[in-house]
Amino acid sequence: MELDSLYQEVILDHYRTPHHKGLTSESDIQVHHNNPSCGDEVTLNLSMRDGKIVDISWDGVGCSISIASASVMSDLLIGKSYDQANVILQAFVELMQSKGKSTGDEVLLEDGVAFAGVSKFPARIKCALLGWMAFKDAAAQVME
Amino acid sequence: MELDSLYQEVILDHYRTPHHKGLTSESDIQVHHNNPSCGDEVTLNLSMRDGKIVDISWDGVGCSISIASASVMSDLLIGKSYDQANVILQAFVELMQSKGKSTGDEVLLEDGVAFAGVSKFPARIKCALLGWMAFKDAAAQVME
Amino acid sequence: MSIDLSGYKKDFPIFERKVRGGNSLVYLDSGATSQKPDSVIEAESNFYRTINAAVHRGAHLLAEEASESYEAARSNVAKFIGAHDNEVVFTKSATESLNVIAYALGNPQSEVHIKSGDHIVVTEMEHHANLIPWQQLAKRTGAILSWLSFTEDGRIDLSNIDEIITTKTKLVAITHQSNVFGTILPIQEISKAAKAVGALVVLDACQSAPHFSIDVKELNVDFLVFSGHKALGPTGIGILWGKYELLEKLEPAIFGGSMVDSVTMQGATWSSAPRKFEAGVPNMAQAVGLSAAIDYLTNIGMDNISSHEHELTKKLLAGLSGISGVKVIGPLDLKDRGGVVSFTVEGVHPHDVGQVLDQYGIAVRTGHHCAWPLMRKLKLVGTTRASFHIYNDAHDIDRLLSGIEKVKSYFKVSK
Amino acid sequence: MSIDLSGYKKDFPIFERKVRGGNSLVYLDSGATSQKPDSVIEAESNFYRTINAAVHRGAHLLAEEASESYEAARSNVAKFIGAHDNEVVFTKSATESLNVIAYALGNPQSEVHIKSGDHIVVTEMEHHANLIPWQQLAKRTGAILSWLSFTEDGRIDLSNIDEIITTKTKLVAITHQSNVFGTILPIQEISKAAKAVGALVVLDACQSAPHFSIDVKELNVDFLVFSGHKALGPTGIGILWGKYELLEKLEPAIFGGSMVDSVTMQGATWSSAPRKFEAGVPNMAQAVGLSAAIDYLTNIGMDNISSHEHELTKKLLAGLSGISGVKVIGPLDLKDRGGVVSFTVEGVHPHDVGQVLDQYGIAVRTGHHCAWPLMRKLKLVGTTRASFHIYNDAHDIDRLLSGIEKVKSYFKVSK
Ligand SMILES: Cc1ncc(COP(=O)(O)O)c(C=O)c1O
Ligand SMILES: Cc1ncc(COP(=O)(O)O)c(C=O)c1O
Repeated sequence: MELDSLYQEVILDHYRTPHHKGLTSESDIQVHHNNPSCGDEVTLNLSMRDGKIVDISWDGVGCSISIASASVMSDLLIGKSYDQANVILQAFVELMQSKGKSTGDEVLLEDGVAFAGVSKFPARIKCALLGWMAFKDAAAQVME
Repeated sequence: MELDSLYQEVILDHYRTPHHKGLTSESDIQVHHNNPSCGDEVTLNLSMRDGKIVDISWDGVGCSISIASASVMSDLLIGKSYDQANVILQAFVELMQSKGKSTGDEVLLEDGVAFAGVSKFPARIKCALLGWMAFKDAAAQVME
Repeated sequence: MSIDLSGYKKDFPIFERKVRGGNSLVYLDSGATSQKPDSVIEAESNFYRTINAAVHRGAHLLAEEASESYEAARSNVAKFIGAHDNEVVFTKSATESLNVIAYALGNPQSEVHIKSGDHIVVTEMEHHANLIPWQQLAKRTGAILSWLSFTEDGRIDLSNIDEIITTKTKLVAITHQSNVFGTILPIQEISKAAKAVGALVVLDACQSAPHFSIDVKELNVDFLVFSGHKALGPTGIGILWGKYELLEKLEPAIFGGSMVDSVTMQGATWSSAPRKFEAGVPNMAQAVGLSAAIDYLTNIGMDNISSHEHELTKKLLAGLSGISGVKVIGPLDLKDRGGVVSFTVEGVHPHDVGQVLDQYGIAVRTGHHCAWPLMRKLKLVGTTRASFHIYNDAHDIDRLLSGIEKVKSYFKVSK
Repeated sequence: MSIDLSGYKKDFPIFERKVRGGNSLVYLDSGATSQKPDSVIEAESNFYRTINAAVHRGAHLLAEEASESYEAARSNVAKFIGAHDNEVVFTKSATESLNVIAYALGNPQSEVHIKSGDHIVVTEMEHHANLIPWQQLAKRTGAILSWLSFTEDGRIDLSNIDEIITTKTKLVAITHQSNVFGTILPIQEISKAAKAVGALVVLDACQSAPHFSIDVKELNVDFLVFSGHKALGPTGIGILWGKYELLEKLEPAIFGGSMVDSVTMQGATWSSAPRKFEAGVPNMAQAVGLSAAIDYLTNIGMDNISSHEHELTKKLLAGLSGISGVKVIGPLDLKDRGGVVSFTVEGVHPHDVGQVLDQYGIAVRTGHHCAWPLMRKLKLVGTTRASFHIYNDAHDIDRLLSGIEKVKSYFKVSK
């Protein structure tokens, strides 16, 4: 069923037990992003040291896609350098814009490739990007 | 030709040599009306004594229909009582709204019946009414 | 006693298409926008094909015919809501209508206007379109915005109406039917309270005018707005009704051609209502299309339409009550309730509910429904909403109900 | 060298009808509104028939498809004027576009706004739509309105531009092509003067965008507006283009759903441009129809269209110069001149000229053309105006010229 290409098992697993959810007390910056068309919200704490992402924690309300995506995003980016993180972010954004034509770079995106199917559902792309955009914003502010 | 029902000879005659055109110096009231959709304007002076219309004079720019109609209006109403004038005014307004179905009361309207054809041209009804509405406004203000 | 409107569905060409999964379309999103019958689509096309010209501007035949159709559309709308012709203003949408009223009332040149310290009253269940323009008006003028709240089951809370609507209140802006709860508000009661303190009443009839018969005089309001596109009409056309003597006291909000009495480089004066509120070449084909929609609606009969939707609502509420984990957000009884049913499915986000339903050809709306403050108060991220019009039937409800079961199983909701 | 566009007329269904006196239609009123080709009418109908749903709001397939078409229309308009997608705002008309800019620039919350004592510059040949909103803005803010005048033959008078556009000038609002004279204004020269003093430039492209190729970057302006209905598109759709960084600095003017970032009962914040300027369910079918019009125009080629209209203008000017008592109001030469020709017939009021022409099936516009200050300055009550689009041909000019002879004989003009 077409639906299964959207809701991959990996996504549903991350949705049920999201990683790095729950805000840790320490962070360099906290940002709050939302998706005004559906009301989803995410708050993200980011800690960086020497241009490296030391920790990401987040909390929020959202659909399976947005929760799972934030979970995968934090898994992927914690421990990476700012530059590496941007490469991964860029790869994920491109996957989302691929209209179902890309399967994603598994080496770079790991569990993130499970979101390939989202790109066929234009209304859900914003859900998948919510956590990532919060990270992008937070990191850019820290690096300033 | 359909056009001839609009531009009756009587109308063209009044247009070429309008009656009571040119403002006289004395009047109880002066009003200025215009037709914003085509820019036509009329200024009307009215003198009344004991509920009777003693004099109407007017000036303005406008199309054949509006000029001729102001001319006929002043011919008809000078010398009439306020009540008589209102009866004539009402008859003229009804003729204009008749969509070509009325020929008008010749006893009441005299030359005014020449405007019967105007009622078939919705965009021209306002032209035919311009002078009449100026009179109506002026008389109502005097009677107040 | 149910009314059979099944013959009308074939007038709506959209139902000939297939949607996701090769399914036929179950359209349950008329609260957002309604589908259009052929007669409406044709009316708009025919305007372009046969009489298209700028209204009120030309001496030629097309302009005459276009003007006549446009003004006939105005009369038709007026009749539909029990108003006079010259009280009906065409806008592009209910949203524009509300903003026009807010700008006009905020202009100190208007004979009636809102001043610093005046109170503007709304409800906590308003659509953003009937909330943000008043927030902005308050901001511009120094007026104070306050609001009536709602009860747990989604009805208006009038217990403290005397504290909210006071002698300081100059304007009360309320919705006729909540686009989230489906509740129909007691307008006469509220407008009576408003009139008692000399306040004006603005009614948002977006969710009422398309579904049941309304009369502006009976409702005892001063302004009323709705959108054509929710009433089987075209997009790009809205209605602003106001009492004539009030419209005459207001400055216009949008300025341009065809609304003036006179213009110099220094300033301008206005023609009478409704013309002064319709600057520019108007959305003529859309007005004519809306008129065809009104003909279509009144031919079926607004009472038949509301009975029909009442039956569907009853069936849906009964069906939902039988599914565990599903909670209706809004009244469970049928009293003063229209054909809008919001619900949540425990453990599944509305967006995911909608997505699974879409896979089965069922189109619903999910999210905050442009009533974010309401959602915040309910501590909900959103709801799933089913809303009806004449083309819906009992079979649609069955498909929705079985769709919800599929949602639950897809997301392994245990309850 | 004339371009043959005669094959296109058959795409416009309105020419199949007969008008007054059983005549075929000679439509010379495209300056007021243009006729529509089948492809535009069909695009709008097909939207309703196949994908009608509220854009940006639903998770269902129809909503996805409607959103995609609507955004594709935006891109198409952007390409048409050399802009970025997110700089194009859909409104209902050029009139609305201009009012939105005026409200946004008048809002002290906007990062860029007009203040008391600032100068706003227009020209004396503006359409009311590009005059009254600025008069009102000046009134609201305490700014001062001044204007550039025009020469006897209807060209802009730039002799005193340094006195009019000064360091106090914050905004210059001008038309690209006069809807009375047909003159094309030297926009780059004027915007250069405006930029030199740091003023913003608003361009009214109502009479240019539908007739020749334009590029917002080359023109060096900050805002540009036009109406769909004059560009072979539907009624009820207008364009507001603004530089993105400027749009981001402005507060919206119309408030409601789908334009927010967040909403509480106390206040709201906005999404980015263009969304924040499009409150409510937009005029979706009309945007899609306009996109089809743009496809139709670009398929013919804007340069071909302007050459075609140039030839017609040349023929008409030559023909009119041969009729005694007829005076062209506007340039007699063809330099920087579009397909709009105004004229007077000595001894006959324009309304009467138009009426006689109508009897012969010729539709022209008569009156002040919503440029009343211009008429007052010329001491004219109005003019008769012929204006072209692709469906006009040399035969139409012949019929107009012989029609004018009939006007003269009907009203017994001796000259
Ligand atoms: C030069 C000019 N500006 C503005 C407008 C206003 O356009 P609309 O009435 O479509 O808003 C027009 C047309 O009427 C025009 O010719
Ligand atoms: C209750 C209510 N008010 C106002 C609106 C705004 O209508 P529109 O978006 O057509 O302007 C809507 C619909 O979106 C609504 O449901």
